[in-house]
Amino acid sequence: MELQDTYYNKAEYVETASGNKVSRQTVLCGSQNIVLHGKVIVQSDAIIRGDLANVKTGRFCIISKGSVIRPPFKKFSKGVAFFPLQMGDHVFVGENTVVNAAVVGSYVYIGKNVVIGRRCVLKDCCMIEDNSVLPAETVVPSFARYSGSPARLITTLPEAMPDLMTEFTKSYYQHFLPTTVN
Amino acid sequence: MAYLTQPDYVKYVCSCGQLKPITNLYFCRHCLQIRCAFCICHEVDSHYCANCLENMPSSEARLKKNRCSSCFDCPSCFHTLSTRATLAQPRQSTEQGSGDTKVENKQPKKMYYLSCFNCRWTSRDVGIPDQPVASGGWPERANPYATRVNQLLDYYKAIAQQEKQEKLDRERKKFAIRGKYITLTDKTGLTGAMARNIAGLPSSESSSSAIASFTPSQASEEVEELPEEFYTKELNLNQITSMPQRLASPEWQPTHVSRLHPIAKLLSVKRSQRCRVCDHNLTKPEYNPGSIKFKIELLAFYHVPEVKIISYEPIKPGCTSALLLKLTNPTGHEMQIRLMQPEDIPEPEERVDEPKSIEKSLEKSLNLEKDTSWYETVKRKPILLTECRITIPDVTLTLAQRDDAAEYDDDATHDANDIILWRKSNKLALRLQVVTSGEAQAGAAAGAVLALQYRYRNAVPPAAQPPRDHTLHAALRLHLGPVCG
Amino acid sequence: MALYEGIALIQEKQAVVLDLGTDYTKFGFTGEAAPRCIIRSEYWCPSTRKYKRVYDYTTPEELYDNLVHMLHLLYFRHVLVNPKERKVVIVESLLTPTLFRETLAKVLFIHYEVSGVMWVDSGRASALTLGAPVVLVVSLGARDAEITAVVHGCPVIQAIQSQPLGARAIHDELARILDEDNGTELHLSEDVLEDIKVRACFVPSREKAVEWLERGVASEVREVRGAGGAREGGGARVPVSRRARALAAEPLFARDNELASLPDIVLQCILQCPIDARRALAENVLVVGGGAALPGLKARLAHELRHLVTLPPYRERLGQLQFKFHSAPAHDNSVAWLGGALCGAACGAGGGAGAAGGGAWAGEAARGLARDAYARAPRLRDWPSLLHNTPPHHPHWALQ
Amino acid sequence: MSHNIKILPGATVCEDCTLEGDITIGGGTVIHPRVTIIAEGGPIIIAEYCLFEEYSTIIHKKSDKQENPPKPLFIGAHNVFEVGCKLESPCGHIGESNVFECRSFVGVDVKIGSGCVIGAACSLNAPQTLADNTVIWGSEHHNREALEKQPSQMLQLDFLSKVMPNYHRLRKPNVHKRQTSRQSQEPIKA
Repeated sequence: MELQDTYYNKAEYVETASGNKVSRQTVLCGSQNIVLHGKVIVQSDAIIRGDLANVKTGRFCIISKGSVIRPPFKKFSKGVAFFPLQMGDHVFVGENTVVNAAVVGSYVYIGKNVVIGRRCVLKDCCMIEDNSVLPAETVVPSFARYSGSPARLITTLPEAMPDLMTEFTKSYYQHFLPTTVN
Repeated sequence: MAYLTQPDYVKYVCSCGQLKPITNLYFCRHCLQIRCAFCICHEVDSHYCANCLENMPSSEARLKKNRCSSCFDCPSCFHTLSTRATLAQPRQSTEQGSGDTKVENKQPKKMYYLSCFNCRWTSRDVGIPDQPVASGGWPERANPYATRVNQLLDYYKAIAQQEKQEKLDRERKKFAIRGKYITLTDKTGLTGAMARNIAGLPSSESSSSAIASFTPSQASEEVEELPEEFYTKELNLNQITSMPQRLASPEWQPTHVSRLHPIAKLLSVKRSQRCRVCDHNLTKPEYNPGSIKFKIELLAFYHVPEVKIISYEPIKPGCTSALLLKLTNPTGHEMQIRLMQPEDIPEPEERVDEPKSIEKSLEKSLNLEKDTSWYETVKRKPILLTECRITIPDVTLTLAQRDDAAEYDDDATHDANDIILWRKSNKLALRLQVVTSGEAQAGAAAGAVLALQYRYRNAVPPAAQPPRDHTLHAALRLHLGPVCG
Repeated sequence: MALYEGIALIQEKQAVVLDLGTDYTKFGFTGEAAPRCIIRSEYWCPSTRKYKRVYDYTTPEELYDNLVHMLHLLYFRHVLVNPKERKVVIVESLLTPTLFRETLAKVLFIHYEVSGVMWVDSGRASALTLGAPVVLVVSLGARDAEITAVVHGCPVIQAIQSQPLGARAIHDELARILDEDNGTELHLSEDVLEDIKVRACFVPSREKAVEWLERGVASEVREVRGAGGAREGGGARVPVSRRARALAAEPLFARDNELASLPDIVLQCILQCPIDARRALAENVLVVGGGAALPGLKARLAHELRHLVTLPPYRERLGQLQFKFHSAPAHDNSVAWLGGALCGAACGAGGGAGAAGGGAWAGEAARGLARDAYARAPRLRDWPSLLHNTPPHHPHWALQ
Repeated sequence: MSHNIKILPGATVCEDCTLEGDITIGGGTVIHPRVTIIAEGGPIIIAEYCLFEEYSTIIHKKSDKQENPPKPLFIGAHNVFEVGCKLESPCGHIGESNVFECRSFVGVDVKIGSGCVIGAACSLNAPQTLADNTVIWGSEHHNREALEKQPSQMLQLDFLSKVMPNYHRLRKPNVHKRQTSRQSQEPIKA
């Protein structure tokens, strides 16, 4: 099925010069450390913790409602350090999902109510299904589809995944429209 | 993406008869046919570890039983184990009275152990000593039955050898010794030879040492009785392994958690896929495990016009509903498309093949797998009978080529046409009518079928020839939700 | 000849051994001591978004598809080799339905293009792991208990016994007891029941069982609250009573007029064997199959057998028998697999199991089949068929 | 509802969180933004060095058989409440050094010892008692006993208490050392 239009309240969203659409109802801590690379949508009640470490996303990412993007920490013998969190292009993060990953590649689909544990590495072209839990330090290889708690590989993804994700995130952006009335 | 998160609303008919969404289909440029994972040949391309993303040559992978040498899985919950470092104070040895220990010894040493972040199992739980190096060095266990199995192997190999020798001799002498259980023992000559050996029949003189030194298993009157603790002791379920935990290491199958050992991680493979009919590759991945690129990638998604449902009116028995479809031309060439009913697809005419060279036909006759029996076995008759019928407009639609540079910013052009709703670069939306028969049961799944006839330009080798245009067909089935009452 | 053989040996790809059980599939290489993987006989079906069991089928086509998917999983996710041009050893029960055998052969030869298939029956395979001449194989599978007498490498076909006394029988009884104890229908899944069985259940000795069946299980046996996965919604655990722990396996030993309990069918198998083999069979019992791993089961079977031979109708004919037990060099669930692996390795060295059409190992061709032979005549040898059981010099052949 | 929030010196409490009722927050504890702590059924007392991450929710629920005066909910030292976890007043007492992983849920009738780990997205509703060092994980609520207690998060808390004031508006500690001793809370013994 073709994606339907999603409408948002124009007053609620800020649109930047590079086309990012960010809700005012988000918590962007340490916004100087957050780089959204253009045409990124951050929906209401999302939290991005730039205060802990740098957070970078690529183009055409979608951060859905209530999700938390949080750089992971690691303990060393001398103290703790928070690692920067990098996200590639065309990444979808579903509602109420917690992302503690170190790296999220490009063309990644993360469903809703997912927990991505600390320092996980999600390679390009992978998919985490709704309600899954990835324990800390999991590496998800390309073209893998993970599901469950703890999440396991259930099947592989079609080879056309990059195009599917590109089309999906682009058309999501395209169909993410301000309400004309009110 | 909708293909992955939603049910498959549009399924194409593969040349083998299976119904699959377009993302799961391949397109063989050489046969000009749609193929699917079911009717193509899969091959192991390269081995790699999905955790450390290191390639392993196939020969090494075989040697290491397809297991990574540096990554381990948790034996308790099967999550990947992480290596953790601790600082260990060098043990104060008891005889250290003289006090002339070297200075380095007092320095705390870095020691490593394996730990699971999911269930908090650590290699210390089962008493595996910490290692001085970060990777490797973990104790390996041998299969407790390995020696006996090797004895058996040697024994049977020797028997097989002997049997063969005997057979040869017998053929030479034109004289056969026939035993008592003639027909059945002959079925596995192996056991026949064994029987002869046991019966003390004159076997060949060349009985090797493996046969002579072999001792068959001895049965005993004693059977291991149930330990008393089952009757009286408190059962701590956390101490007994579950079935998945046991089966994760088939060689040991521990029953007690204290016997759980880290499991070396199983490698993964990259697969290449091949058309069975013409033996050409359909996909071939790049060698690098981290790469998502393909050297060859003949997907239907890139060659066959894509049909998506935009929306439809609820299907009611005996009524006509509107159906909006989106057509996309994924190729780099302009494409003409006609819609038709699947039954109107012309039978594929016997392709007048190019005159085959003698070598080729010889190859064919030698290759038994290339005969037609294969397709007869695999071929399925797709169910294309539906209660709904799409009214097919008699128009030829022209779709522009795919243009990656064109962003979505150009506005859709609205054609005045009553069939075409809008056009956007290589896409167009169609408005069609679906007529549902009066016999459709309310609540049943409604489906409609459609066929596409499209002009496909094959711009691929043989390079000497100019690109050729072909008229191809694709049948597909649309799922239109349940029939409304 | 010798030179060619050497080359053949090097070129020979290690064959794979497949034991496709109802619940668990064992898969690995010939010549190895244990299977590479023991996984559930099921695969992920993307369209229904569920795991689908290989043995759940209604049409031959569905079975074909199931087998294609299962083998794909085994080859490309677990053993990681190309199926093409590689030989396969199939370990199967002698009672496998023809449809299943033929579909599996079709999938292997036609879909996966394997170069040869050799069939080994599980009874004989299990016996091979001992190297003993006469073995009575008691195999406790997921569904059925099968008793096969193997006498000098040959299963005594008329004596084969089979009863639905496998793991399922224990699971059903366990579910019944748990429902009764809790006063409600718990609808525990097969996985949960298996988990409770594996972690909490045991088989008591004969005297204790007799006593407990009458007067209830002694209070020394502890109750447990739930096994790992056995939880109701929200994390509460199912209590497992001492009765459920101790008596879940009783249906295997419950005697009735049909004489269909596990010890009964063992004795009947012996009875139906040639008289000169009976003593040897009783003295060479091998208990295999996943069900045999239940603590105390083998001991209990021994008690029951020794008790039963003193009763009619066995006393007169079998009364003198001594029962002795073997233990195979493998875990209970992979004994038959190991036999297949040994057989495959030995025959591979002997010139190729699939080398049909004459040659040094012609005898083996009776059970092994090469791909070209299959392409000519896609028919498998089967013991109920006279075509395959008639000796080559039988006058019947002259009539044709 | 009375709003009586006591924040002890050394605690880092973000402005952007919901604190309702009688709540005492021990020294060294860090509360991230968007945390909800509601003490409607009685006071909530949080010991030292606890960590509350975003969207974690602690509710001391009103119950029918409420004692009078209402029993407080003690949360021992070194507990970690990860993003999106929810705790509904489990029987008045929580031990030390537990980890409530992301999006976990602990219902009213669950007693929790010390050193436990409630795995991500696990949901415990039914009445039960978790022994010390229990680890629960996965959709099937597998559990095992860990060898040792979970390591403390002191280093992380140190880091956060240094960094957070640079980026967040914080609530000021409003209780001085002397007053703490007067209250004499038993679980606070680090």
